Amino acid sequence: MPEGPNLLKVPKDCMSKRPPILQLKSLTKSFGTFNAVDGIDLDIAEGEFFTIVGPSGSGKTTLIRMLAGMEQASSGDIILSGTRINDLPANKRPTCMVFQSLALFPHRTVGENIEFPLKIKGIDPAQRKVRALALLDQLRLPPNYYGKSVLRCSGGERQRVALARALAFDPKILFFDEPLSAIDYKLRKTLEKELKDIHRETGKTFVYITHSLEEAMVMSDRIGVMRAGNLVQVGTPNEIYSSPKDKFVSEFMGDVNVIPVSMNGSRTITADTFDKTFTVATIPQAFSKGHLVIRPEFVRFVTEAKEAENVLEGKLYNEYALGSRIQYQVRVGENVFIVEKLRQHSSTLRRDQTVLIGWDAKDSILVTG
Amino acid sequence: MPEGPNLLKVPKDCMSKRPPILQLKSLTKSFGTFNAVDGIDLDIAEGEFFTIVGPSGSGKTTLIRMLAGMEQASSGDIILSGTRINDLPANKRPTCMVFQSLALFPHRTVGENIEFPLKIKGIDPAQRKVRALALLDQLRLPPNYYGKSVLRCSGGERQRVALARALAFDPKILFFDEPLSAIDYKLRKTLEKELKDIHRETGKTFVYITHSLEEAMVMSDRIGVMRAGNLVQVGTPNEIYSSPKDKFVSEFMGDVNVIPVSMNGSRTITADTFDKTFTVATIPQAFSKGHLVIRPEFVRFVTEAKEAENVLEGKLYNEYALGSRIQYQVRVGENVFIVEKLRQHSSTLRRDQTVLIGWDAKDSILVTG
Amino acid sequence: AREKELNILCWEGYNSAQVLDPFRQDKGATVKAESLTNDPTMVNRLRAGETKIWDLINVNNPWARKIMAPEGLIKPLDRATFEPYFDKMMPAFKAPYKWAMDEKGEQLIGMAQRFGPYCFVVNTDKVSRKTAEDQGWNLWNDPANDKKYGVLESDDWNVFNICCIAGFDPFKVHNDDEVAKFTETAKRVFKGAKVVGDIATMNQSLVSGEIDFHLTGGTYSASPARADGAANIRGITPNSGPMEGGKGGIVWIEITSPVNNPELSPLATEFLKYVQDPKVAHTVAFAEGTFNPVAQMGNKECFDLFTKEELDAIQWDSLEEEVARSVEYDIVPDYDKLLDIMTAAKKEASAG
Amino acid sequence: MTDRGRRALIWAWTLAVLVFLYLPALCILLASLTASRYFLFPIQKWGLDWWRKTFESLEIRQLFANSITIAFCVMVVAVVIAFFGALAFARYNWKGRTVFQKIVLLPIFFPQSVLGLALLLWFNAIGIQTSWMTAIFAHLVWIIPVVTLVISIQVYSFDPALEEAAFDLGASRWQVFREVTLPVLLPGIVSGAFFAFLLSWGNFPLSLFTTGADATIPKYLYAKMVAGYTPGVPVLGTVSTFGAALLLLGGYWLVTLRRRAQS
Amino acid sequence: MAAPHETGKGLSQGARNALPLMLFMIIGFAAPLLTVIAYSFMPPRSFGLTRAPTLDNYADIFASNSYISFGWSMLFAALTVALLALICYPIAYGMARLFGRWSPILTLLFTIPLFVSENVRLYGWILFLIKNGVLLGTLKSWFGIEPESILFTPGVVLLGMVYVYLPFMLFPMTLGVSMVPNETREAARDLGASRWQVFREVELPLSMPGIMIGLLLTFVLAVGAIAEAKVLGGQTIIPITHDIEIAFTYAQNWPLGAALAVLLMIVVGTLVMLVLKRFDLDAILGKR
Ligand SMILES: Nc1ncnc2c1ncn2[C@@H]1O[C@H](COP(=O)(O)OP(=O)(O)OP(=O)(O)O)[C@@H](O)[C@H]1O
Ligand SMILES: Nc1ncnc2c1ncn2[C@@H]1O[C@H](COP(=O)(O)OP(=O)(O)OP(=O)(O)O)[C@@H](O)[C@H]1O
Ligand SMILES: [Mg+2]
Ligand SMILES: [Mg+2]
Repeated sequence: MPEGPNLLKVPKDCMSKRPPILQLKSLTKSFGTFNAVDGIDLDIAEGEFFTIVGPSGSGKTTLIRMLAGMEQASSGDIILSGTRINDLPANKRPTCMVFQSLALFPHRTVGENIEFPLKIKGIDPAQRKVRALALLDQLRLPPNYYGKSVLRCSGGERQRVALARALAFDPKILFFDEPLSAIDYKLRKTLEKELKDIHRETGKTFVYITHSLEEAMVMSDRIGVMRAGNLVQVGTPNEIYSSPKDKFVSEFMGDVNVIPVSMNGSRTITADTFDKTFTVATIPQAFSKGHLVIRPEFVRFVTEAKEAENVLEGKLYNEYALGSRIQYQVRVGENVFIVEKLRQHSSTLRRDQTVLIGWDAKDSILVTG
Repeated sequence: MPEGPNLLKVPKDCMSKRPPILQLKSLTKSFGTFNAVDGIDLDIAEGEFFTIVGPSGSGKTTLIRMLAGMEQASSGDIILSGTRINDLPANKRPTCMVFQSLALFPHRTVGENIEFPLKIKGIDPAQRKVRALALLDQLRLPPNYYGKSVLRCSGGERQRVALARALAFDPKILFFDEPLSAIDYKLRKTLEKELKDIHRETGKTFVYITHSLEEAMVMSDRIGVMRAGNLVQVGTPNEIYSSPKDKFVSEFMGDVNVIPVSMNGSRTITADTFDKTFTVATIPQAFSKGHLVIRPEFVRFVTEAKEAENVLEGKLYNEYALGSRIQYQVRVGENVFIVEKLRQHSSTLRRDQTVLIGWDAKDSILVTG
Repeated sequence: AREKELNILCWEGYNSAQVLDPFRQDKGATVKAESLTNDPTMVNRLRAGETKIWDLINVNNPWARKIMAPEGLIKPLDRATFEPYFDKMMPAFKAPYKWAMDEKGEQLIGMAQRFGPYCFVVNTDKVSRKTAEDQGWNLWNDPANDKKYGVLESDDWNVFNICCIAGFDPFKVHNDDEVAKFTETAKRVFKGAKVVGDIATMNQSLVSGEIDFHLTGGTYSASPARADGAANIRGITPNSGPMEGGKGGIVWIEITSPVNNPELSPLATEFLKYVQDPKVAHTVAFAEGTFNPVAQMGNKECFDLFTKEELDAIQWDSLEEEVARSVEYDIVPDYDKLLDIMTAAKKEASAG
Repeated sequence: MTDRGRRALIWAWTLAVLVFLYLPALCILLASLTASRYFLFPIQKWGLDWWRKTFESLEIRQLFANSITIAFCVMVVAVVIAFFGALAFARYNWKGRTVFQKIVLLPIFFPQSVLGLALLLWFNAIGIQTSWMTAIFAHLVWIIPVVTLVISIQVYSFDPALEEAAFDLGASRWQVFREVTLPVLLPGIVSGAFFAFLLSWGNFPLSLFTTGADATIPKYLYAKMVAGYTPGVPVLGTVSTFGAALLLLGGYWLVTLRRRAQS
Repeated sequence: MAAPHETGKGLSQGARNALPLMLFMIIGFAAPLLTVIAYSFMPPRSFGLTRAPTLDNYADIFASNSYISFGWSMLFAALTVALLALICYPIAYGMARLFGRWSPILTLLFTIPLFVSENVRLYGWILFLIKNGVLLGTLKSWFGIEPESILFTPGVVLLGMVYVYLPFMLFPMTLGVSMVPNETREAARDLGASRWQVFREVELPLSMPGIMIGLLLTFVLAVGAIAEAKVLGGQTIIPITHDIEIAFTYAQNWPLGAALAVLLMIVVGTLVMLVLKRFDLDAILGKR
């Protein structure tokens, strides 16, 4: 198992000690005979930043729509602070959702948008304005935006208005459905950080859907990976990255080297497509067939076979500079392996040169899926 | 100057030896009094993969629309293989553009789309079909897609159909206006590689616009950075990354540490916002004020001041795992520095711990802009 | 150029398939007929320049003689060719027939065919024929009848009838008192009306019992209902009234004239001859929409074509006496003024 | 109220309104099937006599011919003018566009009977005789704007890059138009044509004043209704209801079939 | 068409495409209206435009009781619009949001009656409502009761107008309602709004452009209505268009009719201009 860095997040035990604010018990949503969400069990702790990732159509949106009360669960329970809320309509739940489209009210000003939940609660205009201005301030929007039409705000500003509106509602849980995916790269980076800061400042529970691995990694306390209506794996970003439960999860989390392998009679792991035996740190119980997963940053160029526990010989095929790091593609027979290095490592490699690549047993993962 | 890795691309000299296929001479496009493209000079070599990057509104689209003949140049020359083509309409130019929307003809099948330019040329149906099937094959689309409606193709498939259609036209130069920006991350990665392969196979000249730094880095022979209608810098990805001409270019190419600095009377470089003097490898001629740029992968944690040529003391503020690498944010006074490491480096750092970060003179760049 | 086309502007009947189709087939011609339901509009169309379109115009008796001929909107017919037809008509139409001649009595300006008394119609189940004939126009002076009657939307006739109800002769110049009486009567009549509408509406309303009787109507309007078996629907000519000689009814005679069209179709005269044929005359009388007596019934050959039911539908039994109790349709000299008053009255009634 | 209940209520209301909409057509159908001239319900004597008479009549055939000729010409001219109008309406950004859009809408927002009268006076003033040709013109005044709107809706979703792409791939202006613009906008053009034809077919207020001696079916029906009513009127009414329904539902069915065939 | 060389000279692409339509509108719409206006200044009962202009017709109108007809027309148009708004909203909502694949077919069903001449359809109502008609005849023969018919009353005129103009309200309204992004509804609900609050605060204001177009269209058409009052109302009320018709027919007074038409045009035109000015047609029609 690769030795992950000691991340600076709130310690895990601290998180799990908190009472769960939201509990899902075999939660299911069927459309006709098709289960978009298929019996999910999950506890989300108070104050947690929980991110859901998964391929398109895996049921992420359907899941949080059920949680927010916009979709009726087909079976199972949604328990909020100990009370079953399945039958509570969206407007009665102390939760709030930020949509990908943001769903700002285009016919209203920034101020009116933010004040909307307060107006609904029947708070008087003067107080509403005070609160709205405070929120503008909290979200680093100038106070003169109060009277501005939301249609005249830029993408990032709108994002903040949507967040301010949700915060004005003062929900216990905030849901986000890919709120940043339509925004361009640079702004997205900024907003990711801001969102994280808001999470910290408010201490509210965030449940967040994203397509972007990086977003999930940067922001979350825990990540849940969905596939076909199920939560395949739940864990801290580090756990998900370093100990993926199966090939699907591992591949989902960025470029990865995957070798289909089988267990031989002699309790060794051999590649299915080429003739090679691998050493691994641990072999799961009753393992017979599966994949060996090695992250590209754990693969290195070696000069002699003994420099690493597993070594393959290949031809250097391609080299890509991806900003701060460089990826090398090495062709080993029919397979292409990826080796990743930080840019500062200078190299004297040439295309089509024969190279040896290697990794240590502890840096590879054996998965059944 | 940081010592870049020796990249496996076609050697630069080889590229410049080829005759330029496209030459732009003070090419300008004005809309009213506003110059969207403002006197650009550029040579593009035959067979080159040239990428244009730049912020929104910098004139990228306007530039290639002029090159493709969809927009009339206001002044300057466009010279294709030695002939001035300013006044040639788009349908007479041996160039072809792939639009962001792809602009596939929705009322036609995949085959009909690909055959369109052949039909226009008056090639007979049987031959057209042969060519279309060959292109389908080249772009790894199954032959039975020939009769499929383009509306029923997935994003990636459509992409390929658009490319096949452009290739069927057999242009000398292919223009691409952010062809992948609407496609999701995983598919984009695959298509980037395919596009690169096609470029290699066909040997055609590609001129490519993208917003994505990574895309530009992975695919291009050269990158041109645009800003406000001008080409700020042109060079190989490596040059642009390692020797940005100014702060704008450096920041455009990913996360970066930038310190505003000035030249002191004593020919030392000192920070403007805090009290610190830096050693740099080279100081540009007549430098007086500017920025010191250090890429995060060149910054490292040190235990003693003497371990690096430039050292700062700060507090560890945050740590993000971005897939294969980890970014640390270190607060030095009011500034936040980013340190990037590959994931395999394990660390024992704790939040708010005091740390020393350092880098070497050769790894920093001094820019005037 | 217009050998094979013919355009007729007419009252309902001449535009029906039964009348036109044989003619079309016979002549291989394109015949277009437009039917409008009032004389002024038709005459107006010619005035507005449509003389270039139409070949024949079919309106009530005074218009040809008193208006269209003097204004040059119609052309004379060849007397030698057409006068013999009058000889086969009923005795009253003996040539030279007044309404078919110009004012000077020199030129033949049209042919007569359909005619009929036109006063009002009652459902005899509700108001007996005797009561109706006796009471006459005073039916509308009885407040008890409010909302029991309808008014046919035939405003020129309504002007006549309201004059009759008010108790004076419509076909003369009226003094201020009469105008005042007219105004008052018009308001009252329209206020008391349950419905104002077209013939179909009147008949449907009579048949289904919505109304008991309606103003303006006679054989022309009631005959379709009678032919349909509703013998209780009957056109009434009052026994007496304010017209010349104490007459109580008004009778119309249609005159069909060739339009003063610079390119008059030769088929125009052909058609006029065609409808004189006994068989065709019978068809005209019993065209699909409204049924009417025709002058050609004076010819036995023609009369014999009428069945008992048909004669009953056109109230043949009392036709002679009804015509005898009636004056002939004429121009109202101050029609414009009275019409404006009536229109205003109608609006006022609608304001509640 | 629950979602389900609300849903059911809205469905029920919609269906009720539809029944309301088709009730008169049903009564007309009944009236066409009686043997007697005036309608009494329950019907005493049923009969198809009036249907026979209607179909045998040369008069009616002539009317059909008139109506179809007019509607067809209106359709062709309206689609051509409206097609370009729609491009100006929705495709190009040009200086006069917003004004143009409003001008196009004006005739739609105008009482048709007044428009018909105005046209009659206008023809009269410039000495043009009314006939089926003037009727075509009159119909166009009202129908072109409608068709422009219908086609515009399609044009709005048209990606101009398609034309540029075709042009870029070597097509001439005309080829771009024929190979790309026209076929891509075809659905809009077809629905525009449907609208043009049917609106002209059913139009009464404009025809009333502008057809001259060439009556159309609605005008004839009106004339027959006010005087000379026979159950031929309901027969024709029923025929035109069924005709419109057949045309529209048939067209829709064909479209869905084609769509299905494509998948 | 691809516009690579959009040069300054001549007309722009858009103007060129607009040209045929604009020309047509000038001779087919503007000119006739001008003719009407010109006629309205001719002496009463003249048949041509050659006489000296006069204001007599307008004087006559203001002296007469034409305001009654105007009043009826406005009142009934307003009532029709109000009723239609109430009737159509739930349907428009259903079409835009609930009916899914049924909504195209329902749209067609609502469209079909548009293509059948109005007179005939109104006649159908007579057959339904008249004594011994479909409704009362059925009541009589099945239940033996004989209520008075409601035919030829103002109420039936209203029914007729609602009936005839229903699609003209429904379609723009459906367009309007479908312009409301579903997510704004959900967002409002999620932020605590009750159904009614969602409707009032979000749904209604956002579908307003379509609704306003529907209101305007039906109002204008209803002001120009004539057949309903004539056929169903038995002329118990006389709308302005009927006045105009009388002037052109029985009264043989074209100039008077023209003057009435001009007044009607002014009312309608002002209203249309006022409302259209407020809306961005591109947003209403183009947003898909
Ligand atoms: N109202 C619905 N009726 C029928 N099927 C639905 C409905 N809503 C969602 N689905 C189906 O449920 C599945 C899950 O959809 P969902 O939108 O939750 O996916 P997702 O994970 O959010 O995908 P994406 O990443 O594309 O947003 C999909 O297959 C979708 O087609
Ligand atoms: N037809 C036009 N009329 C007026 N200004 C225009 C026109 N086309 C482009 N511009 C302006 O020219 C500038 C450059 O536009 P261009 O589309 O080339 O930018 P870009 O670099 O492609 O931006 P993006 O990354 O957003 O696509 C912008 O400020 C734009 O507003
Ligand atoms: Mg989703
Ligand atoms: Mg661009």
